[in-house]
This record gives sequence, structure tokens and C-alpha cells, in this order.
Amino acid sequence: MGAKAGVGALGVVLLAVLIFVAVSSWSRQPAVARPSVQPIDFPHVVHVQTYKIDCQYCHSDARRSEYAGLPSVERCMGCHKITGAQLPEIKKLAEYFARKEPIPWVRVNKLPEFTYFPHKAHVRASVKCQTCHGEVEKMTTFAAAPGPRLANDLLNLAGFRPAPPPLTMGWCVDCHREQNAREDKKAPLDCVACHH
Amino acid sequence: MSDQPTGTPTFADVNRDVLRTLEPPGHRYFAWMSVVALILAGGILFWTGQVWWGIGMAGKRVPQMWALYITTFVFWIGIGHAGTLISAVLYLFRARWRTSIYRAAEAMTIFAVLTAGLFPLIHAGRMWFAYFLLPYPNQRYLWPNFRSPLVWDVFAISTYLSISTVFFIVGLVPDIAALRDASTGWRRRIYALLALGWEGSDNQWRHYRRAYGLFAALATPLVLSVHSVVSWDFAMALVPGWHSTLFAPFFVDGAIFSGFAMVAVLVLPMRHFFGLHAYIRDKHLDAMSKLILVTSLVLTYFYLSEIFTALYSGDHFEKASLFWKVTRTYAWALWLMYFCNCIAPLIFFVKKARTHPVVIYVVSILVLIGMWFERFNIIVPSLAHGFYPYTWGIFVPSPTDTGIVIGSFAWFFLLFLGFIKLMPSLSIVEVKETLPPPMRDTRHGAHH
Amino acid sequence: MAPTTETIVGVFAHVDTTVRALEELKAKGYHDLTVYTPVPVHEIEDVVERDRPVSRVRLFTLLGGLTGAFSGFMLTIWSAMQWNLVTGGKPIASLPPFVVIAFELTILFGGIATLIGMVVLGRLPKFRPSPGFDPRFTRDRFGVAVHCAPDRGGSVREILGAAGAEEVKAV
Amino acid sequence: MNRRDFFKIVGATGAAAATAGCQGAGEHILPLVVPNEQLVPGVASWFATVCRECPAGCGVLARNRDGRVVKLEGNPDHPVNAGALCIRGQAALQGLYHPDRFAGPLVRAGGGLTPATWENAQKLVVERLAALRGAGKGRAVALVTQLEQGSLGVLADRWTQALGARPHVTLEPFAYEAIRAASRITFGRDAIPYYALEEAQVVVSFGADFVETWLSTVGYTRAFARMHAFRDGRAGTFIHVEPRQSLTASNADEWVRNAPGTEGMVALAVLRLMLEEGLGDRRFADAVARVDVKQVAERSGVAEATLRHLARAFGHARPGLAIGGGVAVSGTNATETQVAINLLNAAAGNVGRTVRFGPDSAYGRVTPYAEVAQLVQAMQRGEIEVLLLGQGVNPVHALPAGLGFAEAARRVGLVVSLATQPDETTALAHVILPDTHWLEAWGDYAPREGVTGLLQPTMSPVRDARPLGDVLLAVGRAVLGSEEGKGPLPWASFEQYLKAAWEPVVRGQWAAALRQGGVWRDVAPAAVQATAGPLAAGAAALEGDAGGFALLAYPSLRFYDGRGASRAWLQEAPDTMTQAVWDAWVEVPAEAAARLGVATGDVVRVSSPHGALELPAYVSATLHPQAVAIPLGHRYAPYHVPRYVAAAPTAMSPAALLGPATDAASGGAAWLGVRVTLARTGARRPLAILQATHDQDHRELAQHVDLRAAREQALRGRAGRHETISMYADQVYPGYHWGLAIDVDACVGCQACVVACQAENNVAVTGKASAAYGRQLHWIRIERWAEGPAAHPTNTFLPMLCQHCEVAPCEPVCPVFAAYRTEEGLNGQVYNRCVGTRYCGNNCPYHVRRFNWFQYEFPAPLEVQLNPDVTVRQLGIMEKCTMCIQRIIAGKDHARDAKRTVRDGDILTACQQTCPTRAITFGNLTDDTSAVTGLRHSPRAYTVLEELGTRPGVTYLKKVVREHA
Repeated sequence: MGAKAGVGALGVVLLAVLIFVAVSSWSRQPAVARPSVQPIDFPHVVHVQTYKIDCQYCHSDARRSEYAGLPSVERCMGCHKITGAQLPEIKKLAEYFARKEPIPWVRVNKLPEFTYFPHKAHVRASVKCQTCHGEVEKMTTFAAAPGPRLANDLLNLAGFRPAPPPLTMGWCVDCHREQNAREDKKAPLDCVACHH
Repeated sequence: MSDQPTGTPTFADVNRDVLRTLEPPGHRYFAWMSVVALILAGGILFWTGQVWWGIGMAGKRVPQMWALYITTFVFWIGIGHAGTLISAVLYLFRARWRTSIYRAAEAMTIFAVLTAGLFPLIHAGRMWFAYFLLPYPNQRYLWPNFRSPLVWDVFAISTYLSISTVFFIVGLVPDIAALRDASTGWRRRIYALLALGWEGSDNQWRHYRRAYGLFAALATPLVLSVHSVVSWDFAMALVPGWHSTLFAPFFVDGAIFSGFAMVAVLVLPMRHFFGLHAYIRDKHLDAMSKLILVTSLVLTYFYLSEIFTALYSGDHFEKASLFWKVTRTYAWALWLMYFCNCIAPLIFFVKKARTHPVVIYVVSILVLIGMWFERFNIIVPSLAHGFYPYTWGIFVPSPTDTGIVIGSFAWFFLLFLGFIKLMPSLSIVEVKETLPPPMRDTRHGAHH
Repeated sequence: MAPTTETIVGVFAHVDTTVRALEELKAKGYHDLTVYTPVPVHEIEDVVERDRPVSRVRLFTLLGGLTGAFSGFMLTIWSAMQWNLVTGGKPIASLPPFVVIAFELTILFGGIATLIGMVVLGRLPKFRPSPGFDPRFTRDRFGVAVHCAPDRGGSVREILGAAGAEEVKAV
Repeated sequence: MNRRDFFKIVGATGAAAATAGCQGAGEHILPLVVPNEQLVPGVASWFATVCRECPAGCGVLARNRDGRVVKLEGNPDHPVNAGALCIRGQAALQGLYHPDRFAGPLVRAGGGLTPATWENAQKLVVERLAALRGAGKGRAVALVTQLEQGSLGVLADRWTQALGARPHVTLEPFAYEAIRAASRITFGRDAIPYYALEEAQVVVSFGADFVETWLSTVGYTRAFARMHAFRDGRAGTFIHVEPRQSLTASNADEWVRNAPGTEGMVALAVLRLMLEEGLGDRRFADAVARVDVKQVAERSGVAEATLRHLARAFGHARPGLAIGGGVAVSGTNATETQVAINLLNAAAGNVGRTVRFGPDSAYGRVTPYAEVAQLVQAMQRGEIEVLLLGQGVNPVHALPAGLGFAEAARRVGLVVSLATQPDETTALAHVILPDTHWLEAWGDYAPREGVTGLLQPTMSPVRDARPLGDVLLAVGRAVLGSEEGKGPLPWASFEQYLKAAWEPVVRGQWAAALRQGGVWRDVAPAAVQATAGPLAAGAAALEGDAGGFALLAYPSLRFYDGRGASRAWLQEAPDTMTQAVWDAWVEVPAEAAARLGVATGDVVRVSSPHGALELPAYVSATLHPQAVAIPLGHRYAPYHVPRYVAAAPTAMSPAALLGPATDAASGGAAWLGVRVTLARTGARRPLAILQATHDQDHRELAQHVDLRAAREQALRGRAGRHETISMYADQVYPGYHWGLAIDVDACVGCQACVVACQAENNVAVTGKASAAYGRQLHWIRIERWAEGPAAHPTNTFLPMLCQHCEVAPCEPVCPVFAAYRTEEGLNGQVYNRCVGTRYCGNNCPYHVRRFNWFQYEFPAPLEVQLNPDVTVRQLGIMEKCTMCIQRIIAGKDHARDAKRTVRDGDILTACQQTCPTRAITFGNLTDDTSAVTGLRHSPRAYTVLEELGTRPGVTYLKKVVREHA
């Protein structure tokens, strides 16, 4: 009878370990992001991969402002007056321009109001855009799954330690700490640097 | 006077008498329950309004950023202390008179702590983020500040609630087993589950008794620590009138004092309505009265020390604060407190008063009022006249905070009223222990 | 298969008779006994506990308490060093305040461990009543259940009856 | 694309960012259609313009973020204010974004005002004007504006001429006509000179309240600090003569309380005694030969010894300066008083030195009150059929009731108002054509000769408004039947007109002039000769019950003549002397209050022959026993629920009690002109007074040092200073350690920093009830601490804000690290971490932490003003001064762009930036050469409540008090 109990206990322990391993490896997977639905079906992949356009060509405010900025409709038209002018999506663009109307892009990346994030300082520190925004160059339609998730918190609570999802505080802090340790950079870790 | 029953009850009598308290209640009970529930509903309504519109609904302001909620929080924590004291400390001291009141006192402890535990939530400006105070791994990598007395509070009070609850449940197990064996139907099934299969076998008793002693040994320092920690909420602060090393013992004593008053307030009606005169006897009342008297005298000593310290230190801020408290806007509350806590209990020097239920009842109510005002006097007037004259100001209670404080009393009594009809409010086992065990051969006698 | 042991229960109304039965049984070499009492009674405990070690519950308490103290200091010091935030000009690892946390956790863990000890050692919870149990034992009767070889049943009944049992039954 | 369209689009981006609070699918981000290299979203641009909240004309820089103006600062290049701005200037943004602003033109129909199109509304006016013109009744048209002496004024004159209307009237209730008239009499020059306070050794002021409103508040306060603050080593003396202890009087080294209306005789007596002492020019002896000093002492209540001492102090000064003409003391003898003051200056040889004609004040060009009175009489006679009233003009409220403007206006056939928001006068208007706010408009303004500021739109109009100039041009052309480019009004817009008018001045350098904020040049003082005949010492004549109290109607620091009263920021900023917010009051001398049995907050009925007011009393121990004082400019019924949106205006201003009396010599309004009686009403209306007591109770919060001791210490250092010791290691600052130094000696208590902070840091307004109950949210407050006899206390102003303690009591008690010490020595407050236990608030000995008791509102469009760099706080959290952390971060960012560290002066906190007296200094304490480090080690340095060992990061410098000057 004792032996039986021992085998049972061992089984339970093994099962627990198995579950732990399974859950923690699952929890370290980046979440699958749903592509956003945009007024114009803009493919980053074409612009970045095919035409090798630099991110900051369009998002030109990133190096000098808190915001990365969106290209003005005029800038889009600069190329698309000729390039692909006959494509249906480009026609939509031309219509916006003709109406002198801004394109109502749908916001994908969003930080809470109480968080101050300057693109400028990160560009100055030569942080790659992809570090935060994912492999944009491979995206047909821009997609991201940033922000805290309940599942993540619950896993933390249960003692697992999943990688924090992108654009959450833990994720920012990880990177700042890494930078400071590795390259003797001065990425601020002061609370009020971002929260003021 | 003699309310001593003619015959000593037998073991079977104990079972019968205690189980009788659990009989289906009458209209009067439900009437009381309804009144209490209605008041509680009012309190909940006020709380909802406060969460919706903001903490400004309560009368708080600069300089009284704390007021009635913390007052009542400390009051309820204090009430809880007598229960643990009776069940643990008196157990360790083998004070056998505790047995007939300890169950009620312990239940009181838990309900008082449950009530008190609501107040930090009610008090917080953003109660929906109160979980920030708990240490748990999160994606922000943030932890609470363990240097803050409020985090000590979280630990002290949750430990206190856990240990008190465990202690209470462990004490209940043999009694629930007795209930199980005396009841039928669905009640029996529920009690059977709660009794954990208790049978009273020698092996069970062996570990039970050891564990019980250890619980008592753990609960004793705990109870002292809890109110010390609560006192440090104030003593660790800089505010004149708070910043004092005297506070920990002062608070603990006050807590026991008010706790005993609350025990009397709860037990005397129980004895009256359930006819438990055979178990809650004059000697019990006498012992409680004496304890109230002693703690009152100690408290008086602390009050005097407080005044003495303020005067003797020569500290301008302390002196100014003291003189203001004694003479200005809230002076009535201070003098009321002195009367209730220092003067009223002196009547217990009279032997007859110590066993007179009406006298005990009236004094206990006064003590409860006095002790509530003690906390009020520590918090509100001290803050009113702090370091900075620019912001000196008078706190005026609003309907919201008054309603919530009254609602908290309703919540407590609701829990207690429910308890006395669902659980044995007298410990069957421990009462039996105090009775002479049944002997066929009376020569053996009752030697304990 | 025939039962290897038999349980015979004696129901007593008095402590002294119960004690007498126990002494007698022990003297006769019956050590596999279970005694049911509504309350713990010294006289009975004296007999039953005579040749048994002290309950090991206290070991649980000790271990629990030590774990609590250790984890209290660990939690506070480690978490304070996560961000090294200074408050009020005090050191990062401010030990005096952390003692409070460690103390509370000592008590909490000690208490929980004690509960676990009691439950484990007392073989609780029990979902089926043991055969020797009788509902009267939680009220005012004392029970002595003797677990013995089936062939010794008669002798046990005799001892119990002689000691003053109200009722003797085999279960 | 023109500039305005651009603003519209960027404005839309801003709006999207501002409403981004609610996350979700519906959130859009809008790009620009066409990029503009001038403006980068997320980066602030600055536009120079001119403040038009009062005629002082300070230069302003408007901070534009994403197309919306979020903050105003003084223009550092502007000669008048040199970067500083007063409380009213700071609050101008709330006029721009006021929720009550007219959304478009309105036309009166059936008793109420109903929205109309610009075309229809203008047509109504045009038709009427054309009809009058056709009938040859051009003189029945009157145009009244605030003081517009720049291009707009010229255009207005042109317009009135073209239409044959009455001459354009500029209406300024406070016009200092007595100064002008006295200059004419004494010096033969019709002008208000520049007073060089900064160069005087001794300034004697006869009721000139330059800290509050007199002529040019910021300019003269700045000059006063240069003359008076110990910091600059000058430490001149300032003596103030006034029946009431005003804020200016509080800043005087010596306040002399005289009987109301006796400033003139006091000045003459001083002159006589000065000459008797052999100080000053004997040529003026004849003028004062008939002055009987004893009689003056008796009638003015100023002891002869005091008069003699004044004479000596003034006579010995090289140079000195006497000033006068404050509104509160302008009675029927105002010009005589000013002539006496002129003689004092002339006799002491100050003219040409500290009294300078040449850089004359714009106030000297206001239409005389007599002409305004004539217009009102014409209106009463029914001679005026169309009356056009510009913005900033509210005669019904601001002019003495005795003038009868409201009655007269009711007889005008068509009243056209160009106000931006409703007031007492628009209530009488038939057509409302809302003007643009000055932050949305083109223009120019010369506050004094030689200084001309340029106004430019700093953002697109918040509401559907058109500039007055455009309306005049359009209406004028329509009436004249001319076309654009032709006739007397050919310009398409006022902007075009302005540029054309400026072309000869700037000669192609228009952009540079705009960027600078205008053009300025030095104007040499003109030589003037003083002449004087014999003068008699008389007191102001007061109308009304001889046994009554002289009514001191004094202009308000916060509201000026009432223009500021609709700004919630100004309403919630306390009056420094009483520390009252939101409501008006009548200051009753203590003796009278005791006699009447009224306490502060009891409603008193104040009656004059011209009207009555019911106001709560404020019992004052300092006020002259024969006077009561009521601030001018209060307009709204006590706000209870609405926190920003104004309730209907009610009569609360003493203008309602004043008669038609004028100062005989100048024709100016006699603000000191009536006696009033007081009666208890039995009602109570408690005032919201923020400061519990003005007595420090020996706590040494505001400290002072004797001038002699200060000089000695400045030379030899201060002995006996000790460092506080601690059980713990001192904090180490590897980078910066930010600190603040506040010179209590320089602070004049003007409250500008309070509103600047509010604007910069999105500090909400709470309303009267909350403020009265200690729930206001200001991060900085100006405390007034009084010492000495109750009737004659010495006041010290102490700006109190978060002290950023090194051993901060608030930090260790926070359970969640929401309060903690940053690496750069600040006391950080992390809003999103705050749970709202309020423990820190209790434990702060300075009580500077502020709690969000409710969710405070920013009614549209006020939320557009919110600083995007600062979190808007939710209900239930604690907030407090951050030392403008967002500015520190921006400053470090700029320094890093330039690959250097932050230098002294790179970063200015909002309070420091706006301070007219430069009382606040911010900087890096690890830098031994920084100004703040120097001040921290000054012998005058101390910290508040030092004995608590909190080691504040804010250092105070003791006030320097003069031995009886």
C-alpha cells in the first residue's frame, strides 16, 4: 500500500512539472497579433522590403519629437502621383488628397495617458524601430499585440514568469536595464522619467 | 444575589442548552436582523456613492486627510483584541473562567477584523487599485514599500485574520461534530462536512490539544503586534500628537479595554435571551469587570504620560497641539473620552457593580463610546493643529462618512446575529471541561 | 476472506469506569485501542499517553515559523533591491521595518503549519466514520474501541463489561 | 495652404490626442494633409505677441503645441516685462478657451439673443448705419473700444471719419487722468511719464498700488525689486501712504496710514518740512508757504514726527521718487495731490532722473472721462442711434453707477457689442459680433513711447469669431458702398492693413519684428520745467452721510476692472492680503465691526446715495477706522456648483455705489467719492479664506533679518550655522541635484506664480465650497505672515510649495512607492501608482500635498489648454509640485541634443519664469557655480521647519527688514 502511494505521489509531481513546463513555455510565446483594419490597406512589407524605404522617411518626426508622426498625405502623394496610381488603394489615397482630408488611420500602438514616451530619445540612442514595433518590414497590414494582458498577470500570480508583453512597463524596464548593463548607456530607470 | 443554578449541569445538559440556542429563531430575531440589514444597506449605498463621486463625499480635507474611517478602523481592530486575548492569553494562563465566553469573543474578533478590514478599502482614494499593496509578482516588477506602516498593517491584519479564523475553526470542530450528531437532514450533512469527520478519538485529541496550545502561543504575540502595528500608523508619522513611542502599549491596552466592553455588550444579552445563567455566571462578570477596571487604570496612566510628555519635552509643536486639543473646537470630544474611559469604569471598585448586568452594560457602552472618541481625538484634532498654521482647519463629518461608519456597526452585528443562530456560541467542549467529569465512584472527586 | 481483526466497543457513562477498563486492557496486553471522549479528560489521557511520544505538531510549528521568518526577510530585502528606491533618506534594506514583516510571516506560516500538522497527524478530514464511533461520544459518553484478533473478542467483552461499560458491542 | 487652415488640421490632431483616454477601436490618428516645416507635432512652437488683459501691454510668448496654445510666458526680450507676466496675463488662456465664449454672431429677437450668420448680423448693422448716413445723421453713431492706440485705433479713427460718426472713444475705467492733468499743470506736458523706480533710493508712494494695478504692474514691480531687493545690493527704501494696508503697502518698509483723501496734504506737508530741513530746491517754498503742518497732521492722522521723518528720508535720497495716483485714492482732489507729488519730485531734483517724460505711458492717450460722460449724456438725450462696443469694454459694470451708462444705453436704437463672452453690457446689446481673442488676432500696441509690440495669431480661432478690424472694414465698405481696394477703407483685412501700416517701419524685416515681438528703441528723457503757484492743502470731498465711512473702491490685482472675473483660475487664486477666493467682500475696520456686531462672513448692507450692495464682511484690523474698502472688479454671484462656467453676473463691485463725481481739475472719475453706511443684515455668507491664521505662532516659517545684520553677514558670513546630522548616509547625486531657492525678501505676493503653475501643470479648479473646505489644489501658495501690532503689522510673503526634502516624511509612509526620492534629488510622485491612502498628505509637515477629492472637470474647450506633457490626474490620487519635471526632462533632452550637460538657466520652472521680481531660482545643486548653489550658501539662507530634519531641497532667503527707515 505504501509503495502504491509513493508511485501516485511521484506521478502527481511529474504531472505538475509537466504542466509547469508546458504553461511557462506557452506563456513565453509572443501573443499573436491581429492585423488592424485600416482605411487604406497599407502594406509595410512592400515599402520596406521591396522599395527599401527607411522608416524615418515617412515617420520623420521620430527623431525630433515625442511622436513618431505619420507621413502627411502630401508626402504619400509625392511618390504615388505616379507610382501605382491606378491601384484601387492608391486611388483612395488620391481621393483623400483631393478632398484635403486627413486619412483616419486606426491607432494600433497605444501607451496609457500617464506614460510619457519620447520617440526622439530612443532614436537618438539608436534603438531600432523593430525593437518595439515588431517586424514591421514583414507585415502586410500593421499588427501588434501590445499592452498588459490578464493572462499574463494571472500567470505571474501563479508563480510563472512569462516574458512581459510588448509595450508594458516590465518590458520597457527589461530593455533599459539590459542597455545600462551592457553598453554603459544611461537609459533612465527613474519612475518620474516616464510617469509625470 | 444568586443566579447560580441549583444543580451543576451535566455533559448532556450542556449539549442540550447549547443546542437550544440554535433553534429556529422567532420574530424578534428577524425584526432585529431586518433593522440591521437596512442600516447596512444604507451604508453600502453611501459607499457606492463615494466610489462613484470620489472620496470628497466624505468630510475629509486638508489637514484631516484621515478622519472617521481610520478612527473606526482602529476602533474595530481594537475590539477584536479582547477575543484573542480571552481565547489565547487566558488559555495559556489557564484562566478557566474564559471558557463560557471565549467562543462569542472569538467570533467577535473575526467579525471585528472583517469589519475593520473594510475600512482601508473604504478609505482609499482609488480602492480599485488597493491590490497594489499586496506583494505579488507582476509584469511591472513592482513591489510594495515594506517601510510603510500601511504595508505592515496589511501583513499584520491579514495574519491576524487568518490565525484568528484558524483558531476559531479549530475550536469549533469538536462542537460541530456534536452538532452533527444531534441534528438531522440537510443541517446534518453540512455539519458533517464542517466537522471534518471529528470523532473525539484519543489520537485526534492528542494532536488537537497540542496544536491548540501552539495556536494560543502564536496568537498571543500576534495580538500584541497587531495593535502595535496599528499604533505605528500614527507613531511612525511626524504629526504632533502622533509621534510617540508610547503608542504601542497604549494602543494595545486600549484595545483590550474596548474589546472587553464589547464582549460584555454581546454576552450579556446572550445570557439573558438564551438563559445561559448556568454557564455565564457572576464570577465571569466579575472577572470581566475587573479586567475593564484594570485596563482603564492603565489607560489613565497612559493619558497622563501623554500629557506629561508633551509638557515636559518642551516641544513647541507638541505643546501647542495639546493645548489646542484640550481647549478648542474638539475639546468636548477629549473630555468625553476622559470621562468614559477614566471615570466611568471606576464604579467597578464597588463589588456589587461588578456583577450587576445593567451597570456593566451601561459602563461598557460608555467605554465603547469613549474608545471610539479616543481614536477620533488622536486623529482629527491632532491633524487639525499640526506643524503648519496655514492649513489648520476643522473637519466636519458628512452624511457619507457618518453613514458608512454606522453601516459598519450594522455589518458587525449582522455577522454576529447570524453567527449565534448557526454556530454554538458557547463552546460545548470547553464548558464540559470545566464541569466535573462524570464519575461513578465519587471518591475520585473533581480534582480540577 | 475472514476479517483479521475485530473491533469491540464499550460505551461508558463515567470517567472512572473508562479508566478502569483501559488499565485493565493495557494490563492484559491490548494496546491497539481507540478511546472516544466528548472532552479531553486528564485521567484518560494519562493512561493513553503513558507510553506514547509527545505529538509532533510542534515540529510543524517550528518549521513553519522559521520558514516565515526567512521568507519575510527575503521578500522584503529582495523586493526592495528590485528598484533601489530611496524613501525618506533611509537605506534600501532598512532592517528595522522589515522585522515587522518577518514577524508577521513567522506567525502566519507557523499557524498554518500547525494547522496542517494537526490535520495530517490527526488523520483529518475523515469522510467515513470509523467503525468504533458512536454519536453519543460527542455528547456525554466515553467509548473504548479495542482492535483485537477475532478469537480474543470474548475476553475483551468481559474486561469491558467488568469495568462498568453500559453497553458492549462488536462492530 | 494658408496658416489658418494649417492650424485647423493640426488642431484636429491635437484633439485626437487629447481624447485618447478611452482606448478602443474607434481611436484614430490623423496625419497632416500637407506638412509644415515650421511646426512638428509633439514639439512646441513659440509665438510672440502682446498681452491685452490690461493697457500695460506686456510682451508675451505663447507656447503652441500641436496647434493649440497651452501656456503663456512673458517675452524675455520685451522691455516692459522682460519675461515676467502677472497673474492676469497668465490667466488670459482662460479667456481664450472660456466655455462661455460666444460661438458666433447673435441677434436679439423677442427679448433673447439668437444665433445668426455673420452676413445677416452684419447686414442689420450695415442697414442701420447706411440709413443714418443717408439721413445725414452720422453723428448718431459712436464707436467705443478699449485703449487701442496702435493700428487698430488709427483704423477706428479712419472708420469714424469715413462714416461721419462721432470720434472714436477709447474707454479705460482706470485712466490715471490726474497724473496726466498734473503733468500738464506742473510741467506743461500732457502725458504720463515713466517712473524709474529701479534707480530710486527712496520711493514714497501716495497710494500708487503698482504691485496690483498701477500703470504697469509687471514693469514697476520688476523695477521695484531692482530697487528694493537686498539681493542686488541696492536695498532701497519704500514708504507707502494709504488708508488701507494694500498689497503694495505690505511691501513697503514703512506703511503710513492716513485718513482717506488726505494724500495731497501729506505730500505738501512733507515738501514743506523737507524744504524747512534745507533739503531740496527752495524755489518751491512759496508753493507750500501756506501749508500748516500741524493741521495736516491732525486731519490726515499722520503724526508730525512721521511727516518729518518722511521729509528727511525723501530729501536725503539721491535720487528719490514720489509717485501717486492709484485708483483707490483718486478723489475729487486727485490732481491737486498729483501736483503736490510732482513738486516733491521737482524740489528733490528727481525730474529727468527718476521721473522721465519721453517714454510716456499709453494711458496718457485714453479718451478723457469727460468725453465719455458727454457720450453718455448724448445717449441719454437719444442722440445716439448706433453704439458699437469693442471687446474688453464693459461700461455697465466697470464705470461708476452715477454715470448712468446702463440707463443711457437703453435709449440707443442699436447696441452692437463685439465682446468675446457675455457680460453686463452684452445683456443690453442688440447685435453681438464676437471679436477674436487677442491670442487669435493681428495687431500692435505701444505700452509706452519707444516700445511697440506686435500681436499675431498664435492659433486658429477657438470659436467663430472675426477681428474687430475686419468687421470695421467690411461694415464700413458696405455702408459706403465701396469695393475692396477702393475708397477710404480699401484693405481686404485688418491683417493686410496692419502689414501695410508697418511696412515703412520694418522695411521688409516683418518676420524678424514678429519673432522679436515688436520693435523698441530708447527714448531720451525730455527736459521739462516745473512751475508752481501757491497750493492749499485740501482733502477729497466725499458725498453722502457725514457720519459714514469713506468708501475705498480699489482695483483688484486679480480682476483689474472686472475683465478677469470670468477666469476660474483668477477666482481661485487668493487675494494675498485676505487669502479669500471666489467671492467679494467688504473690508470693515475692526472697531466698526465690533460696534455693528459683525464678524467675517456676516453679510453687510453697504449703502451710498447712489446704490447699495450686500456683501460679506471681512473684518480688518489694519483699515483706517473711517473707511471701508471693497475691491473693484468682482462680478459673479458666489460660485457654488459650477467650477469653471460662470454664473450670471451680479452687482458686487463698488462701482455700483459711486456717483458722478469727478476730479475737478482733470475730469477723471472720482473713485474715492462717496461715504457709505453699513448695516447688518443678519445673513451669513462665509468667505472662502485659505489661510487659517496669519500668526506664525513662533514657528519661524517666514524669517527675517535686520538690514544691518544682513549687510554684515554678506561681508563676513554667518556664524553659528550648523549642519543637520543624520543616522543615515547622505544621498549621493551622480548627476544632477535639482534645487530651488526662494528669496522671501523679493517676493511681493502677486500670485502670478500660482496661476502660472496652474496653467503649466494642469492643476484643476475646485470652486468656492471646496476651496473653503481646504480642498484647493494649488501646488504653490503665497502665504501672508503678519508680525507686530494687529493694526500695523509687518507682512512677509512666503511662497510655499513641495520642499523636495532629502529626508521626506511623505515617502516612507507610502505603501506603494508612489512617493519616492528620485536620483536627481526630487520628491517624485507617481500618479498612476497612487492608491490614495493620503498618508503622505498627513505626514507632510508643510501640507503641500494636494488630493483629488473628486474628478475635476475641464469644461470644453478648456481641456484644449491642458499641457500634453503633464498627466491629468484622476480622482482619488495625490499630487503636488514636481519642480516642473516635464521642463527638466525637456531641458535635459535639449542639452543632450547639443551633446552637453544642463547649464544654469537652461531650465526655468513655471513659477520662476513668470516671477516679476525673480524671487525664485531653480538649478543644479551639484554645480558649485550655479546660482541656486550660491543662494543655498547665502548667509540669509534657511529652510522652513528646519528642526524637523527634513532637509528640504528648497532654500529660503530671509526677508531683510529695515531699521526704522
